[in-house]
Amino acid sequence: MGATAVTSDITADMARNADGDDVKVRASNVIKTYPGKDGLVTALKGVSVEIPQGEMAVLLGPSGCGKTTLLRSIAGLERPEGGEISVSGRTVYSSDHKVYLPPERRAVSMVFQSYALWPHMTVAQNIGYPLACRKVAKAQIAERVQQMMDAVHLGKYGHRYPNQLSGGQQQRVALARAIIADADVILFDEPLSNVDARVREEIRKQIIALQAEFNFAGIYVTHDQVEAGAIATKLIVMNHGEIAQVGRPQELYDNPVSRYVASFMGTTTEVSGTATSIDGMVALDTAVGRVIGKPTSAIVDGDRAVGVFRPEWGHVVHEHPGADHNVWPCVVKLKSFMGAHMEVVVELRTSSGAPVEATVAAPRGSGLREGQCYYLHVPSADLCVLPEGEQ
Amino acid sequence: MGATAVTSDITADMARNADGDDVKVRASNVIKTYPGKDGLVTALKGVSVEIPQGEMAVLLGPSGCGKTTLLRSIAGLERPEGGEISVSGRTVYSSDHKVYLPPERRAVSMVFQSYALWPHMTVAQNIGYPLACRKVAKAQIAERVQQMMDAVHLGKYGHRYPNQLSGGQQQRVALARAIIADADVILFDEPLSNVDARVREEIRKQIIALQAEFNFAGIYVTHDQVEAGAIATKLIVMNHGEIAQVGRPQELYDNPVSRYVASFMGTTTEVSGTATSIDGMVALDTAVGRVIGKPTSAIVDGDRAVGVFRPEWGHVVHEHPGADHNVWPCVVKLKSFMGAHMEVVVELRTSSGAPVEATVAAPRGSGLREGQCYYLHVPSADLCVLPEGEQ
Amino acid sequence: MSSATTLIVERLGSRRSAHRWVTLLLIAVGFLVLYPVVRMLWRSFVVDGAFSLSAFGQLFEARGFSSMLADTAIYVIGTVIVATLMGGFLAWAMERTDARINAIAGVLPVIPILVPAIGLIFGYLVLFSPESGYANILLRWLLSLETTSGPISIANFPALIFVTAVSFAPMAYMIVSASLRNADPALEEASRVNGASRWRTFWRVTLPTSRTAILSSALMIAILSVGAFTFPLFIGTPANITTASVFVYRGFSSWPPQQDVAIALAVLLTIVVQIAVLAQLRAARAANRAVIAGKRSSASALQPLGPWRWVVRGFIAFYMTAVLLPLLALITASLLPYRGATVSFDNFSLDNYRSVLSDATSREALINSFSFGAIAAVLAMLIAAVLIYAATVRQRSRGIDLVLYVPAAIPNTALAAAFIVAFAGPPFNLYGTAALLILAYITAFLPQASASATAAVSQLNKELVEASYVSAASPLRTARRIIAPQLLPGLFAGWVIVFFLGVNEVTISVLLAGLDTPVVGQVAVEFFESGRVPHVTAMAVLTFIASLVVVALAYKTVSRAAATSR
Amino acid sequence: GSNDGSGDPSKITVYSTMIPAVQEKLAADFEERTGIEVDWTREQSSALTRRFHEETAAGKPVADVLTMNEEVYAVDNASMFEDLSDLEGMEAIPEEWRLTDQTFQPTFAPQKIAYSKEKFAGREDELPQDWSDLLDPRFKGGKILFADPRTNQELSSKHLYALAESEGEQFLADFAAQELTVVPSSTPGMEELAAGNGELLAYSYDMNLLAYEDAGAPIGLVGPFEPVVGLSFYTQIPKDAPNVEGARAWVEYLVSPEGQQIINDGVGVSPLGEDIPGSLTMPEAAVNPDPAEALAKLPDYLDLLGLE
Ligand SMILES: Nc1ncnc2c1ncn2[C@@H]1O[C@H](COP(=O)(O)OP(=O)(O)OP(=O)(O)O)[C@@H](O)[C@H]1O
Ligand SMILES: Nc1ncnc2c1ncn2[C@@H]1O[C@H](COP(=O)(O)OP(=O)(O)OP(=O)(O)O)[C@@H](O)[C@H]1O
Ligand SMILES: [Mg+2]
Ligand SMILES: [Mg+2]
Repeated sequence: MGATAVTSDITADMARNADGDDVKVRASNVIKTYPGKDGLVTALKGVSVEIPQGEMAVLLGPSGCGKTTLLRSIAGLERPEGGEISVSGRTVYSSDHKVYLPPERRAVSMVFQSYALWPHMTVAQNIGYPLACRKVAKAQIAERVQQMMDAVHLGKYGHRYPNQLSGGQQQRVALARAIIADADVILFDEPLSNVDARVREEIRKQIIALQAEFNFAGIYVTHDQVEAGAIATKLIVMNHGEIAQVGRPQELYDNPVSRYVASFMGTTTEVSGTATSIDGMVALDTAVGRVIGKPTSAIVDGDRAVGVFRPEWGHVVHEHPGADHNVWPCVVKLKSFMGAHMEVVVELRTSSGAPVEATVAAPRGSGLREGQCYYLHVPSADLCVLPEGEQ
Repeated sequence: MGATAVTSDITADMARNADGDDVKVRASNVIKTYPGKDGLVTALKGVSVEIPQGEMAVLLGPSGCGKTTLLRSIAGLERPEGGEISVSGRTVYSSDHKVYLPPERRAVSMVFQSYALWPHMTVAQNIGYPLACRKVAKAQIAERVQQMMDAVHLGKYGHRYPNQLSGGQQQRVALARAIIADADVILFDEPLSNVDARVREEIRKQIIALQAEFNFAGIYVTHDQVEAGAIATKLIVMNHGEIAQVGRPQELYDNPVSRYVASFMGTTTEVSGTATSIDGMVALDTAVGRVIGKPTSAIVDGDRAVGVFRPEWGHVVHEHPGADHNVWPCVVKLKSFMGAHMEVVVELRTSSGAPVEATVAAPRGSGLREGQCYYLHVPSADLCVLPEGEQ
Repeated sequence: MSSATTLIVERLGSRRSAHRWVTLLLIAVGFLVLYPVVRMLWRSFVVDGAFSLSAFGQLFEARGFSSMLADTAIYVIGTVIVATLMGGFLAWAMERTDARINAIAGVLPVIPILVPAIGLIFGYLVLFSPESGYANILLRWLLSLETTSGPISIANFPALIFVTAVSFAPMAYMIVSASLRNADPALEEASRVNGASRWRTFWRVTLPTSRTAILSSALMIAILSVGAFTFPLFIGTPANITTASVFVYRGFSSWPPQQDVAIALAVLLTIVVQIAVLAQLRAARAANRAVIAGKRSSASALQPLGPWRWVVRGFIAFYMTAVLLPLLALITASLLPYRGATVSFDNFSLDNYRSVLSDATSREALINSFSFGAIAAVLAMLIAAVLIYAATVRQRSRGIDLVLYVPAAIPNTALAAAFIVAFAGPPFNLYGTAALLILAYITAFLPQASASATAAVSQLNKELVEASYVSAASPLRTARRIIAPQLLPGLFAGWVIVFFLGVNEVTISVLLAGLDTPVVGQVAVEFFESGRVPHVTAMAVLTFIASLVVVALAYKTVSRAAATSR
Repeated sequence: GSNDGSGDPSKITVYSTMIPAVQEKLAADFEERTGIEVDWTREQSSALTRRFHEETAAGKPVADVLTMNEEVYAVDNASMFEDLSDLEGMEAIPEEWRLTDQTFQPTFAPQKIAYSKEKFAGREDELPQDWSDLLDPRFKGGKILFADPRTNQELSSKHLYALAESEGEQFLADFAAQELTVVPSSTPGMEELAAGNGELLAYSYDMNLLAYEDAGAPIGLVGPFEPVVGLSFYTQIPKDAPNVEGARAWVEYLVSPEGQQIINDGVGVSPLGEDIPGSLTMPEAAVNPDPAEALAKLPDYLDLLGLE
């Protein structure tokens, strides 16, 4: 039987994908500096992003790259030095026009990394606060709060204080509080870094479900690439106050434009060498011989370049696979159990003598044993060739 | 070419596997209570573990199940109320014989979740402290510290203070400090919960390498099942102060004895129904029809039981796979990008009307679209049938 | 090390003996604090071997008892409100808003502590005496007033409360700013992004979350103002204000003495203050529901205040003026032959300093006060640190808290009298010795030392200590190498406070200082009573400057030792 | 002496309320004559008495000689002190200067009223001539500084008693109606006066003036007015004094003409009268009310004065 299209198809897609005309957050060329120990630290070096309604943009990057600063600038908690920010079409900050709206006058909510639940208020009071600030009638607040608590499965916890809740429950209160006021834009600053892996998965799904229901534009900060991939409709990888690459998670995973983005999207193995173009592919002369892969950004012949592949793009096999390139004899150094698969670290012999290590995913039950010899094969269509440069 | 055995094989295996006769930590029937708000909280309800030299036992369990308490009881930082603990064959605690050795007199080291580096000492002083406490000569300390710093790739950081290091570097200092004194037993309390995903992987590998080199017995606490699986030679799942299951990670992943262990080892989908045995397998009558699977613990005919499978045990296919059981038509609700694969949430139609959701891993590029209909197949050899009861 | 010494060190360092030492210390401190009090109570309430409460009857019937109660209530409540508001507001402005002035953030709370109470009071008297006060003369000129006195008088309740509050505000500042620093600024930011204005956020979030800190600083100030003596004596007397501490002082120091009445009042105060302390501990425990779930944002977000910024800065400047201007006036006065002398270069001279420094007794007094103050501060901090650390480790703090905070409720006059009763004669025979003064200082300032030590100990990370044990370090080594360096900066702050309190102490010194052990407070009073007021001002300035030097030197040493404990 | 280390025969300790300038001179002269070193301490009378009393009660006596102004204490505790009758020169001291066998007064300082020379410049005739002048409306409104009677209760009550006897109790109420500025005691009062606050200080003594005259502060004294009371300096030797012999030598020196001259020169009245150069003359109307009676009345006087 073939796949059957159902009617809900289009609606569901609408909800989670970008509607190009309805941009909810637009930041152009935002610059923000902080006074540091020795002179100024530029946290944002002219960052531009656009997030349409219903989209979830994820900011991914290492500690200190400026993720939080961008979020806080959009929320109005920091005042940038340059650029322009608009929320729902209204300019909330502009360095040229000297506009700066304080946070309470922007239609933006935020979930803080530390939850920032008010310890002196009950769960219901915490969640109802944004409505109270907007002068909603008491009875209506009570009703909306109850709905919201039900939506995050906290229906019976209204009278508890935050310190009487588990981490995951606190997290959900913070979510409910951010969502209840029906802001056009909700910002999430590493909301899941404090909760159990188990709870994390559950809340992550809940955020996706809530977005489908309330249709806000979201910006989500994390430095966990798995979480980023799972939640993003648009992934923004940042590096030192600049945007390194923007796109769908799959694009960035499969076709990173730099070693930096590649390594940030998951485990990689790298071999470096000198590049030569052949038919839209690139050949690298490396310590493990000739490596052939696809270029994902401009590579100049004769330059140093790096071949990059992910664990599951490589295959460790008992017999020589017969391909005429990207096949290396290897020894299994270490096998770790990773649940669905095994992660295998293999050592490739090199011409120079210093061995190269590669990390490869192997299916369970493939019978690999530590210390034994196999072949590693990486199809050239999978292997990316990237310019050398910062990792 | 076939796989070639190399000589290092046996040695490597020796190092990482248990040597049954040389038990380094033995805890029997350890009981520990804390005064709580309303009466006593029993953090450990009679826990027994044995960890031989060279093994890495991982304690896995949700927050509050008693992992830290067990570790601290072994280290001597807590004094249990009952049971017996011996380290390297020497009784360090015994309720019957009124023995209690303080931490400094047990041959145990510990890595703390917060690193617990002393901010007023340099990296070298931090690492050298355990030797200084053991009255090792100054010159020898300097030498050993340098070796150790080299081993954790911090060779040039000896004169820095902890606050001048990144999280990952701090973590490695903590590791070096725990290992330098050559303690027989090293305890790790969630050592990686504060570092970036990227760094975490690197340090995890380093811990494995250090264990191979120094051959200590390790106990490692975590609540991340991926980390647990990757590092454990023996996995101990705890539940409310008791041990739920012990074994190799693969065993617990494939053949959990309870729903609790199953769900703790990774994402699961569950269908519950009434059990009937057939030829060593169990058939369940559920809302989605008859489900056949293997029992991993005793199941009584006619009792309620639960069929459990992991995402990668299920297959979402376009055409009916032809099997005569465990095949269900389904609709794809949500697709998330998880790096190497896609995670797909599908909805199964049920006789009762309330839909059942299942989470399945699908290979990248399998062409599944949200909202469309497919078939879900779970081979009965993979599906586990477990008693109902606490999740 | 020889094997014998090794053995001894090991013995000392073992857990059991560490335990024993702490118990011993607690007993010693308990004895030091409670024995004199019990001896004194015995003397007052046991008449001819029979217990009698007649002293209370006498107290309630004493002249002016009810108006004294009223004055005390007004004084304490007024001071608590004004000082807490002042200190709390300064703390909020400096910790949470862009009105913060980085340059003075560190010294703001310390300066008023450096200025001795007696110096501050003289400064204010010099500024605001009705006819010759510099400030009054200036104001009359500025406002072209025709009168020869006024316009500002400080012989009234508002002025008394204000001057006391200026001096006590740092207590509130330190407690509240510490709590603000520990509180997550995201709590306030969350309120802003959820649509609350700056002021709504202040009222609905900042205030309630700092409630515990505000309450405990209010209590601290209440205790201090119940015991405050110098302010009500000098400023309150002309305004016919008698607070409990002055009442007790009169009871003790006037002749014929009304000791029993004074002691009865001291007992009453002790009971009230202890109840307040217990209530506060309770409240602090109940309200201890801070949620610090996860990683704090690194940003130390300072709220922009817009134009209000300058209003708030104006207040900070006003406060600084309220502290520094009297100091300037004091210095000016110390250069003049007598207080009414015209301010002109002809009249300025260092004669007052010369006579103070050429006088052997006052020289000796300066040296004594500094050494006694330093020693008492070291010992008090040591005792407080050890006991409070032990209390946190054993999680059984009530007894220790009580012992350490009892002296807060005993007026210094009563405490000094109790010390004479208990320790002057056999078997101790400490009368007139430096030891007696130092012991009395330690006892009197234990509460302040404990408050600082508690703050320091609460910063100490338990895991850092445990990490030392699992590294095979003995408790002694752990105390020396890990705990002490961690505590040092916090304990130093406490040392500075106790040191100043000791150097500037008057009430106890007057009763306990022996002929061979003169101290600044006692000599100053002697000067004052022999009409040598200019010498008192010179002495106050000298003390202030010398204290600054001592603290700066000590700070250098400590910061070198603690340079790395960031 | 009964105490270890305090029986040094070459040294005595004098507790005294006499002003430091006089003390210093006395000590130096005495030392020169006898070779006995003098340690002296000066405090306000009630504080000094209190200190002495505490030390004695604690069995740790320090003072060899006590000179203070508390009549009641001296009388009530006469048994604590040595009999002074047999001392050389004591027979020359008139009976009325000898409170008991154990206590005598080497000097008497009549109470006067201090005034600011600046404030009265050019109108010296407006200075008060007797107590009733203080009720003049021109001194209304904080111009009179008044030493708090609660500080030195015995002396104050004697003074108030005498005033009430001679002027009538209403005088005190009228006096209070002048809106007095209360100062803790007479010495800080002098300070206020020197600082230009107020015009008159009730009351002060000749000896208080010394420090201000040296500094050039414009303060003068008027009086004494009838009924005259003043500071009596009661002197005695404690029975358990560490160095009774030295103390006896000191007292003999105090009653000697040389001692008397130093004590009284310009500041006090000598019991030996006009013979002593520089001694003030004893006012005719000097009264000495019974201290116990006066103290008993003190609460009433405080009420009249509007003090708590
Ligand atoms: N209030 C501040 N004062 C000074 N420097 C700051 C401040 N806030 C941030 N910075 C600096 O700006 C840079 C960007 O910081 P930011 O907090 O945005 O990083 P981040 O990407 O959110 O990191 P993390 O993952 O650790 O949260 C860093 O170098 C940081 O040190
Ligand atoms: N000092 C203590 N006082 C009272 N109860 C305690 C104390 N320490 C632990 N407990 C309680 O004992 C139980 C076990 O705690 P433990 O810290 O061992 O859990 P854990 O498994 O390490 O959890 P986590 O993953 O959150 O670290 C919990 O219920 C906890 O609340
Ligand atoms: Mg951040
Ligand atoms: Mg734990």
